[in-house]
Amino acid sequence: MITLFDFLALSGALFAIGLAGIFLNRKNVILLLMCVELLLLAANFNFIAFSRYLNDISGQVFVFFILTVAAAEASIGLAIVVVLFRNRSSINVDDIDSLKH
Amino acid sequence: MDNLPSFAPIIPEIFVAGMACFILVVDVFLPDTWRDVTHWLSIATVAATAWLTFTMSENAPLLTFHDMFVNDQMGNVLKLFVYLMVVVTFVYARGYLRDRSLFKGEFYVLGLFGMLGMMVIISAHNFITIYLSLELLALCLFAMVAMDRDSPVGSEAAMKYFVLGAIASGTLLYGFSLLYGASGTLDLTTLGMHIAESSLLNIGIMLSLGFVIVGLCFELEAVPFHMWLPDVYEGATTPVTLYVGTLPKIAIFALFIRLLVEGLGGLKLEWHLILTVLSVLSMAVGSIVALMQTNLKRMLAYSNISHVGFILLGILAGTTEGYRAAMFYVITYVIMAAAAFGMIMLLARKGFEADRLEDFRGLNDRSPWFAWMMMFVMFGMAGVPPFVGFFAKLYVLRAVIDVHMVWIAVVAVIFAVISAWYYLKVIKLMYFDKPPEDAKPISCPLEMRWLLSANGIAVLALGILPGPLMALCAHVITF
Amino acid sequence: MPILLVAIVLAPLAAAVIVGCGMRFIPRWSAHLLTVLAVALSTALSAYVLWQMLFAGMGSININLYDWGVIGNIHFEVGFLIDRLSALMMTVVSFVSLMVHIYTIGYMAEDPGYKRFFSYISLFTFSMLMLVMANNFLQLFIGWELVGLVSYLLIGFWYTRPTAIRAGLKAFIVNRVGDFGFILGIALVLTYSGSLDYSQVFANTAALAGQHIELFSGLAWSVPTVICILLFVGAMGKSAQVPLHVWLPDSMEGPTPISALIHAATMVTAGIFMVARLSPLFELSDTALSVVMIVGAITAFFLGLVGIVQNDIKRVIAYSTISQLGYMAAALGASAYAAGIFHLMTHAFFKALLFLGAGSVIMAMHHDQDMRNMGGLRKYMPITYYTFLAGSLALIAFPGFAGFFSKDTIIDAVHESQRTGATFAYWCVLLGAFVTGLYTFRCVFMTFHGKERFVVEHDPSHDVHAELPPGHLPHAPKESPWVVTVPLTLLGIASVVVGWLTIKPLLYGNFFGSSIYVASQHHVMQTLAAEFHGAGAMVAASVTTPTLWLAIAGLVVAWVFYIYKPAWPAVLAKAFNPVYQLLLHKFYFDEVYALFAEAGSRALGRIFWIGGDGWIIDGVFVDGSAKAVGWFSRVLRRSQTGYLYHYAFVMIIGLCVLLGWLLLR
Amino acid sequence: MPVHFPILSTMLWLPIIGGCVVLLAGRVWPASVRWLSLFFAVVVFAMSIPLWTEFNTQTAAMQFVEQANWIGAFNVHYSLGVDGISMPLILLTNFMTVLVVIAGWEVIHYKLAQYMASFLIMAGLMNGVFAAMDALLFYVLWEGMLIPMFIIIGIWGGPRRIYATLKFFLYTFFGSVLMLVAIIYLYLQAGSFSIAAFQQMPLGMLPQVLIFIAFLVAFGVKVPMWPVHTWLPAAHVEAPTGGSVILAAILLKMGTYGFLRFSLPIAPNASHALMWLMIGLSLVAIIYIGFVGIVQTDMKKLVAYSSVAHMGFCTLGFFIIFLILARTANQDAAAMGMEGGMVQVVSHGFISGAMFLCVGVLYDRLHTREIKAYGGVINLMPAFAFFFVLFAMANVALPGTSGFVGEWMVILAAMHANFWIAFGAAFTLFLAAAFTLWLIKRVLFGPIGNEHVAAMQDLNPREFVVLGALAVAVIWLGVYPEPLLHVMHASVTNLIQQATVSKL
Amino acid sequence: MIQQIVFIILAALTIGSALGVIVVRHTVYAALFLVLTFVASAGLWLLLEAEFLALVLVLVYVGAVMVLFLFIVMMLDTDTQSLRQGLVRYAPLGVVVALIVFAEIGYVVYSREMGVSFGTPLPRAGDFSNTRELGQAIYTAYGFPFEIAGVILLVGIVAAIMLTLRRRQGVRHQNIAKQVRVNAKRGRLRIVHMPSESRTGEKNP
Repeated sequence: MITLFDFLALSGALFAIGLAGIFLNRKNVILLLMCVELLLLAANFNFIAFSRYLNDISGQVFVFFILTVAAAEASIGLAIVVVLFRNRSSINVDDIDSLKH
Repeated sequence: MDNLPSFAPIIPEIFVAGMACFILVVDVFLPDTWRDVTHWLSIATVAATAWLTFTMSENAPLLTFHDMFVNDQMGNVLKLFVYLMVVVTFVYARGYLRDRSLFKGEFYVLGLFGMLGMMVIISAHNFITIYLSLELLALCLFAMVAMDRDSPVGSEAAMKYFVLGAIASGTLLYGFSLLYGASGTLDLTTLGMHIAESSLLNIGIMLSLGFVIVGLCFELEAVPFHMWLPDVYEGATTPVTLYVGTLPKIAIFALFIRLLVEGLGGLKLEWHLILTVLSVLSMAVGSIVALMQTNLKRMLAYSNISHVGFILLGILAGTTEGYRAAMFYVITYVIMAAAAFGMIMLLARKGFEADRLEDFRGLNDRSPWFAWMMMFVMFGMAGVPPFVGFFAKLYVLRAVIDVHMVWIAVVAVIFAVISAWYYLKVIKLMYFDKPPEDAKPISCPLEMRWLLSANGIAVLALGILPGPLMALCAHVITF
Repeated sequence: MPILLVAIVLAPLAAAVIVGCGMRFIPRWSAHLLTVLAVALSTALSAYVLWQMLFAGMGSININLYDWGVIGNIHFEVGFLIDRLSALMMTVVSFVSLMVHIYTIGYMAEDPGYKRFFSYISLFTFSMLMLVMANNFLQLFIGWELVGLVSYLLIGFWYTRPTAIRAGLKAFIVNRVGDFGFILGIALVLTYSGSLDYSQVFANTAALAGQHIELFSGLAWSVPTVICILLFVGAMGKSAQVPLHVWLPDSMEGPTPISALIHAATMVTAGIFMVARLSPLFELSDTALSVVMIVGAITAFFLGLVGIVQNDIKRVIAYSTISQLGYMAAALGASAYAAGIFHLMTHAFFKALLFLGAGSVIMAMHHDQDMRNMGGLRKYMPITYYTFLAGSLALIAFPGFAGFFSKDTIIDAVHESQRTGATFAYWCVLLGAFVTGLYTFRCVFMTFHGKERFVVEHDPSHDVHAELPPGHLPHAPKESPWVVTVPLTLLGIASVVVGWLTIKPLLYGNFFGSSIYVASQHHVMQTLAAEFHGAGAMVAASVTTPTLWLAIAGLVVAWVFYIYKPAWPAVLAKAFNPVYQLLLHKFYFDEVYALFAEAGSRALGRIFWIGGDGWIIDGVFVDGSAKAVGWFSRVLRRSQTGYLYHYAFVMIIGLCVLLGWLLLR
Repeated sequence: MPVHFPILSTMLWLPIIGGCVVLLAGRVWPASVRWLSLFFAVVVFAMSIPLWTEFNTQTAAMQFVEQANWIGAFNVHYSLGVDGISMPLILLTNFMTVLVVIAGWEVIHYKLAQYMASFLIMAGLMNGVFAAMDALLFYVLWEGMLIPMFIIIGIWGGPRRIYATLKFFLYTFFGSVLMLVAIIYLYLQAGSFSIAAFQQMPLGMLPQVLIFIAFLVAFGVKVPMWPVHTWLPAAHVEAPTGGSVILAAILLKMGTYGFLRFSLPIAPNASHALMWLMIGLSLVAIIYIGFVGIVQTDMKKLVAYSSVAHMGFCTLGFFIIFLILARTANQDAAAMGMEGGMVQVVSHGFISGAMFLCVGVLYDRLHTREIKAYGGVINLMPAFAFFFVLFAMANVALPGTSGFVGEWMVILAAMHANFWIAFGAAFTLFLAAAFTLWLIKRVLFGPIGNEHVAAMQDLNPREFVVLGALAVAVIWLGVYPEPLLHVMHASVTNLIQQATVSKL
Repeated sequence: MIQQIVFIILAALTIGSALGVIVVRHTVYAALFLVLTFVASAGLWLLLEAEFLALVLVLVYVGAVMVLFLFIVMMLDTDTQSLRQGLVRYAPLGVVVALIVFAEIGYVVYSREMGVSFGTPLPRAGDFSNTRELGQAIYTAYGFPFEIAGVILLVGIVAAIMLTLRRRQGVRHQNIAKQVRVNAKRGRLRIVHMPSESRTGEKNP
């Protein structure tokens, strides 16, 4: 029997992987955006699982909005990446350190 | 559908959304020389919104749209201050942006949408509304930070802000999802009731509390979730810094109240402790790191962090007086910060940012009046009476001492002394040093001069007569 | 009567203020005219008061002028207590002061600070009168300090001379050390008797006597003893008793009239006066009186010895003054207050005379004070010589001169005293007589007799005021003008007759009445009174006492060494070099003080300043904490690396810790 | 209480308004700045005289009371009033302000209007501090006063002024924020910020001790007491003459005033328990600083250190009362100690102000404060020398000057408590004499030091008036202190009453 | 039982490909792994009977957003360096942090108390349409958030345009109206008198 907690554990793993990815990756900014997507996916898993096991549709509604927002967010994120690349000719995370201390 | 929800409480939001779209369209067809139309139209919009909010305000809280939106007195007052600050930002920004060929409609449109986001945050009463409004605001802010497309630091700041903001919103969302699971609801009131009922301290709720607080504290810029702030302050153009760095605090304060007090009020004991730690950390890091900054905007960023520590003091007290104090602190802090950034914009010229501390050297020789204003602001931020910052600190200290946390009050005042040090450095530069040889006279639009003066004087006037504002805070926060 | 008394005090003050403040505007002659008139008025009125006391049967007067400060039952007042003791002192003080005023007209004639000088000495007269007329400790202290101030100003009168200003500073500070004890004594008086008014304090002596104070744990001291010793510490400062005498020889840097007025006749006797005035207190404590006697005796003998080797004419007289003050203190210690005051009076006359005579000599020598450059002056300035001689004879207690009566009485009194240390004191004062004879006549012989050791430059081209090497004079010494010689003569006459006239009433009559109290068991003066058969008889009896012969022996030795065989002193000095050096360096008091008090306190100050304030308080705590915060700031700043992954890492760590804490608690 | 002219509000606001007017005049009509400032200063001083003449010496109650609501949410009132303790200090403030304005007449060339305005504003704030009956009002004014002082030292100060001002500000700010915490605590206990309410409220021992320590830090820094005194020499050395004068004459007094108004009546048991600490610190200040004074080479530093030592007498006088009452139960002696301390407060205002003005006179001529640079000044400046010696004598507490009164009374009172305390206090007799006269000796006396000294001019009429006025004050207070004591007496008796009634 | 097997396969696929996202060498691979993660997740969502969202995930996310990602990756083409550089050095730390977070979440999951009691999911009725139910909720109770979401998308558009659309300086446009308006005699032709220049002047314009 698949229980709610199996899904929760799965989402927890996704979340952890997303977080680890964010600071493991030191080269490409776009990969950071992807890791953020993983985080959102983890949250979505939770919502859907709970929605299912609570027999409540609102969790799915939330996911619907999250997907919408994530799309918009991704577009802005990628736009920023483009701007960044134009300015610096690099999207290497190691290079983005002119603002510090 | 059987009946439509009441639209009355939400009229200001609708108006802003509509006007923002209208301005977006109008702006597209305006030639560059007519950009002032956008400017004044935006200001008129905000003014009209203020009028609407004012007329729509009712004493009793109104819930609408299936309890997703609440219109209450606290929200209205906070919104009015948001409007005020948005207008201030727009007025300050005009000359600055024009000098740098950034005087474009997008700034105003995004500013208005961001304002809409803040309005909705203030009124949000459901996790979905909270999340969406936060994202609305955040996306506007990301875009605004990156607005100066040709600035390498601007895009870098935007990138950092974006990534960290996305992590924070992911974390917040994860927290929301767990809360949803733990309570089966997305509504704050229901959640509050649920938590109050479940006498057992639920481990799942605890976990979700952790995620939620991380998300919230990121938005409020509390240590250790503050790392983006100095970079964004420094990287963004100054009007954007003003907008990004200070205004959202008003909205986030409302969010804190709604989420932590109304929703998770039953866990006061837990978040009280967490906020205590975060507050001390914020005050410490903010006060100490700001000392060695040479960039004024960066220094203000750290000063902001230390002020956040003080705002948290009011919230962590967990009493009505504490929330009032935090609200008073937020409002007055934003007023002071606006004046500080206004000063930077006042001194800036094309090709000269005036964001280094050095740039304030000898201001008293160049313009005694504005040196005065800056002095008011700096002493105000340092918490020296009779400026309003003092009363803000007094209010929060009172709140924590009231709950027998004298030790944290002592810690707070010690950090206040340390932070006074760097504010004094600014005053020292303005008054005790000679202006640089190549200092040019200050040139800026007249309306900005007047507004900035009013802003500076407000720092003093609110300090001499803090009563009305305090009474207002006391009037709107009654739980 | 009160107005009269106020006039006595205020006349010199008014003159001082007018002359002092109007210094730039008033003509030169008005300075001395005003002050002399004022002091003359004081003298006349004082004499009148004394006359009234002695012959018109006026009782003592105790009046309060105004409330200086009132705190509940504690009244600080300014007022006068006029009894025979104070009346006598007023007369002596104002008379000597008047003489000095007149003398100064001549002595300071050419000095640019002429008006200032008159202002000062008038102010001094005021202060001294305040002191002697006081009816309470506060006013006593006020006068006490004010005379100290004027003394300071006058020693440093020639303010361009580094030695003079240094001497002034030294005098003030050493006096302040004395005042340190004095004020503590006064404070104890207030504490234990609840008042500072003489009459009330004296009325309560019985209550005071039984009390004890625990200064060190477990060691109870009798309160009167502590009070009296502390008060006497004040007297030691002002009256130059060992070891606080060091300022007096140096004070000779001041103009000679000052040495006469302040540092011989009046101010230095304030301590003696004070002890006599407070005799009801001192009588309560045998211990304190023993201390007084022993200190006085040591001063009398040992500092007289120092006088033998000095070459500066004024310093010799200064050491003689210290020595004589020692005699007075010894008398007080023997409960022979009257003898002490009597010696005070006679000493005032003859010591003023000696100083003024010395001043006359110094004028003649063009302000050269070294006796080695003098000699044979007798023929140039006869009036000075004879008056000086009279003073010297009085000083060595030659029978018939004023000093004889007073000093002999003192020696007898000490001899009679049964107090602890009396035997030691007796030997000191007795041998002191020899020493006195020696140094006094050494001075007379070196100055007035023998070869002329000065050189008179007859070069008319030499400017009169030009600097000449020591011992070189622009023209031959000559007798001083009348303003100098008249006071000399008057004082000379006084030095001879005053003893004859006053010994009987003052010592053995009931002159002082109730103003001096002697406990019945301390009957020294009664014993002496029994042996007293008149002044003439005393003179006649003196040939049987060792005192006279010792004094004469001193005189003879002086003659031998300085007239008969002038080479011997050097030989002797060589033979007894350690002793000679010891005396020449005044028992090394100055050196020790310079090392411990001056250098020591500077070293301590530097330790406190640089070490305590600079390193510890500022360096470690104030700037140290600022530095620490700054260091933290720099370090924490580094944590803002600019790398996105570090920022994220901090956030995630925050999240982890937060979650962990929430779950584990 | 009859309706009367709001004299205390005038004292508070008129100088501030005057300051703003002067600032404005500096832009519009610079020539008028001096006279305008003098006008305001004199008017304020003249208007404060009724405080003295109309003062009822029979009562310890607050007089000339004004009351209005200020911050309703906090129950804060704008309430002003004076008693025998604060009234003389207000007069002192206004008197010194007049002198400072005159003293800055020709000396200040740079930003004159701002200079004058700073002093006027500060005068208003200081008047307010002494008149405030509400703790928050007190605190606001207390802190607000740091600002003009900060500006004064920083703009018109010497070469190391930055260090000095920062040190001054942060030191004092640190002290007072702790006081703020204590005040808030008291407010929460009492329900109002009224100082009178604080004084009447019962309080446990631990809170009392903590509150006392918080106040001690605030007031101790201001007084300044050893070991938190090191800001004072730095600030004095760098401050312009006027700044030093106000700093020494008034600012330090606020610390002692605070002890009387807050520490003693609010935390009497703690004051009693910690009296040895206070007495010890006072004695350390007197002796330790006395030695430090001896080795100073900078005139202002020397005077500054002497201030520290003299202020030790004030605190000694205040806290000796417990010991006196414990040992002898002699109320009068206790009152003597306290009044002695307060007379010392007033008199030190005159004397230290005068000393700094004298140093300023020298500085204006030679532009150095090094003692070594002088010598033989009396040859050229006899009138100045007269005043300098007079004030130096007052500084060493010579009878007949005001400096004597306080020290005399405190030493006499201390003897009632303990012989050794009086013994320690009496050290000042020769320590103060040593460093003050050493200064006089090196600066005034001796042959003319160098050619710079030889060119010095004697006092001009303006300086003469300033120093003369102070000389009159110093001598008047020394010869006849009774009027001042009389004014204080009722309040002091009441204060001792309050301080000795247990609040536990 | 089949459900469980499917779950295990899909879950493994999700986790594995998510790991792949963060460890692969090339950004394009990472994007493709992400696509795989989404697809596997969509499968899992189907298991949870969230059919509409599963479709949306594939259509919108994989179809649009991931393509956008890939597009940008290709466009910027910065993969000169391996993504794995430094990975090994920081991997232990990453693993530790990830494990901590996972342990914290897992601890809660393992404890199985979330506050409300979860029953087994109700079986759906035959005519149950996930899409209809969702649509009904969105357009009634969630109308307000829906409007906000719209605004967010608008902001996304505005921002993206603002950031990336640029009118380049120096680009030659043809403005017909302007061309027509030109007065050839006065506007186009200008007679200039030029003095003859030396050759050296030509070298250094």
